[in-house]
Amino acid sequence: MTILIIGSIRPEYVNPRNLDYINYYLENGVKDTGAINLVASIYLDYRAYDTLIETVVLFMAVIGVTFILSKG
Amino acid sequence: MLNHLPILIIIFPLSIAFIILLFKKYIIALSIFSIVFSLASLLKFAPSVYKGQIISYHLGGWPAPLGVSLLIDNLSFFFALTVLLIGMMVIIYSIPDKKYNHNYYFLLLILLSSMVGTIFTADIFNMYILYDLVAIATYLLIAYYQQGVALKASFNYLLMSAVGLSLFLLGVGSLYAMSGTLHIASISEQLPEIFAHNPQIIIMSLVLAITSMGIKMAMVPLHGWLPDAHSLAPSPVSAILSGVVVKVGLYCLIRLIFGLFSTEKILINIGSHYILMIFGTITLLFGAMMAFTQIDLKRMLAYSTINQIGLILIGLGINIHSGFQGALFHVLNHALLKSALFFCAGIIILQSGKRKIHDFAGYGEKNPLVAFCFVVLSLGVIGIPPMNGFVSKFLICLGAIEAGYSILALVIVFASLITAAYYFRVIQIFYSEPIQSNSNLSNIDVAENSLFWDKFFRLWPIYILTGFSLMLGILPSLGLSLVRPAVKILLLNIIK
Amino acid sequence: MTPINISLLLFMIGLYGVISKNNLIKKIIGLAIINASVVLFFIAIGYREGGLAPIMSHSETVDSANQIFVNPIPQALMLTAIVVSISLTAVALALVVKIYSKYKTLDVQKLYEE
Amino acid sequence: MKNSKIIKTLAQKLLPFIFLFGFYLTFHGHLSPGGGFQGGVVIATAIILLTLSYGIKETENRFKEKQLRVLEKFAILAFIFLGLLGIFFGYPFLKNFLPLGQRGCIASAGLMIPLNLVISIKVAAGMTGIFYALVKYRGEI
Repeated sequence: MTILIIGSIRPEYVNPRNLDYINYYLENGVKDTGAINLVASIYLDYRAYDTLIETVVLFMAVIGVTFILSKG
Repeated sequence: MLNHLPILIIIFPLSIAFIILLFKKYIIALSIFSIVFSLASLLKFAPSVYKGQIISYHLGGWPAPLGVSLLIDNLSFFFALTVLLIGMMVIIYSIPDKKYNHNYYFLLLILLSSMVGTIFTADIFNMYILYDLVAIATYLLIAYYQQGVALKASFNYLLMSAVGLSLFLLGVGSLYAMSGTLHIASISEQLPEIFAHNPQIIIMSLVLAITSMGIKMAMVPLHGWLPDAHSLAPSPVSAILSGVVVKVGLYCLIRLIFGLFSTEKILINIGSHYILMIFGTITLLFGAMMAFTQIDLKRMLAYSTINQIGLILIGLGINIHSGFQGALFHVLNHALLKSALFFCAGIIILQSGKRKIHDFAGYGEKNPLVAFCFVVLSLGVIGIPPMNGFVSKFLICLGAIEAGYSILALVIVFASLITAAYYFRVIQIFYSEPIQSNSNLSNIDVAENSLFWDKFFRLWPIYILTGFSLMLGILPSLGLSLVRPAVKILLLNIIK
Repeated sequence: MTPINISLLLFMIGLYGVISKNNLIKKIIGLAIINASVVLFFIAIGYREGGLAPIMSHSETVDSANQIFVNPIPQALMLTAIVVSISLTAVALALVVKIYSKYKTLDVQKLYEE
Repeated sequence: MKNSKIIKTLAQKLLPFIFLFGFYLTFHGHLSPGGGFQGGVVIATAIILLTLSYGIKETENRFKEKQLRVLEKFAILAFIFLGLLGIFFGYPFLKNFLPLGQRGCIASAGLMIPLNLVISIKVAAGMTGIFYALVKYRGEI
């Protein structure tokens, strides 16, 4: 039944306004950030705050593992 | 420097946490200083926020739909104030315990700053990642004492909330696919168009968001993690979990339902407030029933949290002005009351060395002040007139009757009766004669000899929180003036 | 079956693993499958027919005039989500190791009997 | 397995190359697929390879756990500091305030290279830290 439900979802993912936002990054990304790898320009410039939080999350994992496994 | 304050509120405790971990000196002073800094700079926004201004801050200088941006309006100001206030009290309360080292304060500061970040953010993916940070800090804090039971509770919570966060990410993905942006306001602008074109995706993402946040705030079919996690954590951690962490899930739900899926047509079509109302009723009754059957004090308080969450959900679900007002006011009240109750439970369990309710016989004579505070606070949770809980419960009941759901008002009153029953049971045991008074006495003598400052730091947070709740109960207009502008935002979104 | 439907199917498989398996390690594997399915979902919604990887050319003249690029945002988001799932898995495994050393079993039924 | 000479020698010889590859990924993060996280993981693999072939004690003599921890914390503080530098120069937090440079060169994209470096150090230290903790708890390798 689950397969039926999943199969019935037909996402039509091409929204005309959707493309506008993507095209902004594709056209102006290099000019704005200076990096020709657009994934890096989003990862480290447009959404660098996410990356900061992500490194903190990884650090928490390290602290957690060493803390949980340290005593006794 | 002044217009960078929104990000500094988040970043300052975060960096202080790492400095604490690095140097391991002046731990308490630094953590209190950082929270006071955040609180002060938050209060600096109060005048402009209450004039109805919306303060937004664009990280990296990219305007709103491009990059991540922060947003402070009345709603987020109110929730952030609650979080920081309770966080401050929790830090003060945990000063005397020598078991809490730099790791504890590090985790606490990360938890607080990430919660404030979750509240301030205006970007759904950023909300997801910050919520993950909150969740990981919570797992580690629950497992802090490393007893087997707490580890099991922590693992249980990890599984449920990881699945919930993945569901949330799936919802974020489908919203992104339809709208091409992650900024809440710009998704909300495009939503009617998408809804006309492809309604089932929107309904799917709404259901995913409600499910994931329902796991976070223990809506009843998804509540399985809460009683274990909240009762087995260290007492100050239970206070912050019950008082605040659950409320952050509630905030995200409010943001998503009333900020994102909030166009008139969609609300009518989906009827998301009916979902809230039905689940709220189930949560209210189930939490009350289960709390009545518990014999462990902290476990009873944890189920009482489920009960009160149900009340807040009903208040949001009846979709009328006084209902919103009551619900938001109850968020503040419940944060104050429940964290103070957990502080009391921590002191009681520490002094008697036992967790079961029937072991506390005669406690009221041995430590009258704490027992008195417990009584006053539980009166607040039940909703007896001089306390703040009464005002919010009354407002929610009023809203239910105004909106035409009189039966809901009856249900709330009935649940309050059950709440009264299980709290009065504890109070009665407090003031009853101990059956055999042999082991309790010696422990309490040890506690009497403890240092003056230990007692000072343990007791004053309780007194302050009790005083706050009494003050809000006697002068409800004070709290309501805090809440009213935030309600305006919810109403605006619906009318628009 | 588009990649999106397949990713949702994978999500269901992972959810089944988390819910129904008795072994804690298998539950964590189910969690990893869920995270992988979400990553697949995001990459699928970013894909465009005939698109190239979003790395521009070194010189400005040969720019994106007649080339289609894949949407870079879901990929950047997934870098973040992968790290989060790694840290979740690490914490979960550490908890399981500790639980095993205390109770000497990984079976959920036996763990929650007591 | 523990005393196998071939594995030990090979791991020893491979170590600088894996490090080089990791740093290549890190520093070319803005030009080609790769970046701080991937480079950091590759660097961590080198240390994990060393641990698997030599055992934890000898590896710890070279890469001390305490130093890795301190390095990790400094890396995150450096990330935050690089963000705060933007505020000191009058821009928003985490603004890419350095000159963007010429398109396609290594020395371009402003703040991205220091951020990549910081992330790679942090990830390498973190992954090694997780591995050390798990290995030490088992106490076998």
